[in-house]
Amino acid sequence: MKRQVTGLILLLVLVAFLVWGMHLTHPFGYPGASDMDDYMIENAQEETGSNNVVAAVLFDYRLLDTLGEATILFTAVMGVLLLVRASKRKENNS
Amino acid sequence: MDSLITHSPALIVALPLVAAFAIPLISRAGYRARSTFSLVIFGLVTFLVAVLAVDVHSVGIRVYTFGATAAELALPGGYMVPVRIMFQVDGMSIFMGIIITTVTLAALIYSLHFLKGQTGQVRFYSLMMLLYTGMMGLAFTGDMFNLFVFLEIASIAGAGLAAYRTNMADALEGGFKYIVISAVSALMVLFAIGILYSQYNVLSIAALANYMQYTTLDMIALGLLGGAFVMKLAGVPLHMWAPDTYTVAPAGTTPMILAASYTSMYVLYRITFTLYGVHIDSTAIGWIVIVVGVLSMFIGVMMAVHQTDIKRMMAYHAISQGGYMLLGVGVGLAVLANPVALASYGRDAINGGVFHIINHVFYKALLFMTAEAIFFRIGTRDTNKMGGLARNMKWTAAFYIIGALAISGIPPLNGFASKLLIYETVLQFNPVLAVIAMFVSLVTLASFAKVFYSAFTGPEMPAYREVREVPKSMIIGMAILAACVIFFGIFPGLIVDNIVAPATEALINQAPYINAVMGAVP
Amino acid sequence: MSALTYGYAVWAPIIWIIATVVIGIMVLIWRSRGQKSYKKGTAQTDIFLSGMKVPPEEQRHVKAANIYWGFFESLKGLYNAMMKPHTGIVNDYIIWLVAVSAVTILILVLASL
Amino acid sequence: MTEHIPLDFPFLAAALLMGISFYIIIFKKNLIKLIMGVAMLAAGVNLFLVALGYRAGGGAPIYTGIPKETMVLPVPQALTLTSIVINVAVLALMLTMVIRIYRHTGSLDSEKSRKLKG
Amino acid sequence: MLSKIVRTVTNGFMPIIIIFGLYIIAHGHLTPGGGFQGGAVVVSGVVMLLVAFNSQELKKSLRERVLSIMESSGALIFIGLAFAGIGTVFAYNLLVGSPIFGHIPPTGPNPGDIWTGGVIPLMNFAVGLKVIAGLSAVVLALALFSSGEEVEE
Repeated sequence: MKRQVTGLILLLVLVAFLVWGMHLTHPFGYPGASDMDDYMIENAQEETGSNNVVAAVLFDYRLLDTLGEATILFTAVMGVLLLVRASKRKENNS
Repeated sequence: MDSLITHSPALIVALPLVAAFAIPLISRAGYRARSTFSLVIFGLVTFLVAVLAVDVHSVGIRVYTFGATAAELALPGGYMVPVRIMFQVDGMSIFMGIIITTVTLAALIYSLHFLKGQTGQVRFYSLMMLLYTGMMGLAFTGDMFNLFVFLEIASIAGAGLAAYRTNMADALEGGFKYIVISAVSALMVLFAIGILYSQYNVLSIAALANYMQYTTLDMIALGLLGGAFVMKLAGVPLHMWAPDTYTVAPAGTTPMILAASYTSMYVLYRITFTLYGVHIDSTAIGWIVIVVGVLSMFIGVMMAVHQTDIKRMMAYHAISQGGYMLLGVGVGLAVLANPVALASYGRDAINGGVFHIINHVFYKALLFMTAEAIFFRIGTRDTNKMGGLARNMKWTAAFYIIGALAISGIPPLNGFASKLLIYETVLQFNPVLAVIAMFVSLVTLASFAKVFYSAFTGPEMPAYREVREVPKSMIIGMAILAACVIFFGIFPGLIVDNIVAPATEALINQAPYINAVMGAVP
Repeated sequence: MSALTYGYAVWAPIIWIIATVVIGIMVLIWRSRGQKSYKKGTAQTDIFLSGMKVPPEEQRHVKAANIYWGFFESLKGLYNAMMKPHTGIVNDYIIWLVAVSAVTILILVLASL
Repeated sequence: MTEHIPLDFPFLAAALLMGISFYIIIFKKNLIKLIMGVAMLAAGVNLFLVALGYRAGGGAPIYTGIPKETMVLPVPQALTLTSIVINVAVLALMLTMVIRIYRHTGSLDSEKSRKLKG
Repeated sequence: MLSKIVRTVTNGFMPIIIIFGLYIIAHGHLTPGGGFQGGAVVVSGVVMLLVAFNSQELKKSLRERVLSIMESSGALIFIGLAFAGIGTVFAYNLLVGSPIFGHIPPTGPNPGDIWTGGVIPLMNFAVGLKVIAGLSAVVLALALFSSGEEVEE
């Protein structure tokens, strides 16, 4: 019980820091620097020929992230099918 | 050949991915086809890693920009910030790459036979390849969000593998604990990445390090990242998932999950040294790392002596040995701002901490494999039920002795070389820490002697009269690691000068990592 | 080549191995010059358990739980204190994660002031 | 600055959502509720990410329709899309494990269904 | 197995859902959406079938092997398209300006042309195939598993 009270106090400390940090971020709706995104908005049509800038980001500028995303989906499917399988050889539950 | 080297960072990550996607199709041709395919692909990847290592050690850091018109073109056409995902391979990255590749090769060979007569082999092999991909991506990537993606790949694959023995309740519990802590820490990492992005609007590590100002938001992000990655590398007091997960993971995958936690340790070093670098108050951070390391050493080893489950004991020893690495690097970090101390012992301390990673992964993987060999034959991990196994499992006993002597720091095996570096340097920094380190090493030897006596020696148990030696592939997998352990012990200078020193240099000096990307800024 | 030089000292495994082998050979020679006073197969080599019946071989093996019994007995207080946090409940792991993150942020912010 | 304070509401909501979900993960012993807490944590992080890229009065960054002056930042949307799919995968695996654990131990309580400790 | 009305309505709606999902996949580079979203739409239709009929009924039409092959081939097409650019750099969008999906749209706002985007539409299709197969396999496997029977290899 004592451990959980301590945990609650430290959780409140963490949340306080998070809220303070959220207050320190740039005001909502007015991002500060936006060089990378401006480059993408400017050149997405010429470089990738796609009207949808988000699709250009997903499948051209940051394709490796999307590949990893698809890989994670594949991994999860593999894991689920591995976990629901029928196990033939029974081992004693040590 | 030249273009092969140029593209090798991408191929090292992409080829196992192709293998993982193709294995469910290949497996319809049978067991032999799948094994051959996996081994062929992995041999190719090993060759590429060797080629890339030679190139990085001779030429220097190598940048690979995905989807650009040229691989080295980090900044698009003279623009001021990088917009594409980059791999940046420097000495530390390739050092982790060598570790991960060796361990995975041994684990792959080791796993060939133990799966006989078990279901789910297809997904097992696919998940092993995916875990390797995740770890190599973590080691090579130079982009924060991409790091998060590869972290999730490694976590999910590791959890799925840890819960492989679905007919045992504790296996599922270990896998579930692993995925819960991985998911929560990965989300904290993602939140920190969002904080960094909101300030600097870039995601490349080099660009972030270039623009870093160490505001309060950066401190919050550093705290979240530090907590998440200390959790992933199982440092006390965030170590409690490690015994549960390492214990239940099936043969061959426990070393890979171990390597995954040390890849997280690499990411922690990368964030501390390269991303924040000169801005942080290195003394405070260094002492935090030292305290975590000493706690891990002491509590890990004291818990380990108490265990009766052989793999659980080894898992607690993994935590305790992780403390040595944190101690060495923490000492180096604490004196990073002080050039005199850094030159006299700080660099050697980081050398010892980094050198201990490769040593520890090799002998601890060897020990886990011997434990799995015992479990494979007698079906229990409880040392109270064992006895006299050395009569029938001579190879396993020999490999166990090698690993136990190495982890206890007995010369001339590799554990001694790195522990010597850590002792000598920590002695100059703070003698008390060195005394604690030596005491921990002593208790380590005691606990391994206990398990050796109770499991391998003694009279022949009537239940285990028909126990046979494990199949050949498992012996080969263990022999590879044992050979590495002995070789690293006899030629430590060779390894430290050629593999470890570039990694230490890459950690201490963040300028090349940044200039490789931001050097061409107009 | 194989020697590991750090700061101000050197660790040369090859020399160490040669020295160990030489010393071992010397010890063996010295040992061979001792005299064997006991005879195999006689009552000298039997186990004497203060007159009690000697149990069969399988029960003579010391189980792992019995080794270092005194060590754990003397450190009982430490072990009770150390076992208490190791509850094995997944929620507590996250408590520790939150606690460590909060304390780290606190230290960093205070150190920067 | 002061006139922006009410506009910061999405960020504060994200932080509070994370706090609530941390509370759930820590204090709810039921494994299903724990998974719900993880999902809520992911929702909070995604809200923070997608709120980062908003420009006042902006629209979706798609040239089929609007000019580029009124576009919000595209990268946070891509990151949010990726992390949503990742969390879907994680939740699927977690739920499967919980079903298996329930099959074995007949309990969803993280304290009762525990076998490994110490 | 719900009542006949529900099953009939489900059967009627299923093609519409599939067509809508395919539309979202196909226009991923012009309108909001893409492979993941369209795939999720189609899988929602599969879940509707799962609710209307029970899992054993659905198992007859949706086979584990077929789904696994579909998913692997989708993933392989995706990474193969990324590999195709390795002549320049891995993941290079080499179809821009080529006869396949190669039109360059006019700069600035435009009604949109389906024949643009280079590899992006093809990758959308690959991801869509993969997501449909993968999520359907997960949903079906979990349904079968929670209904008592363990899924065979």
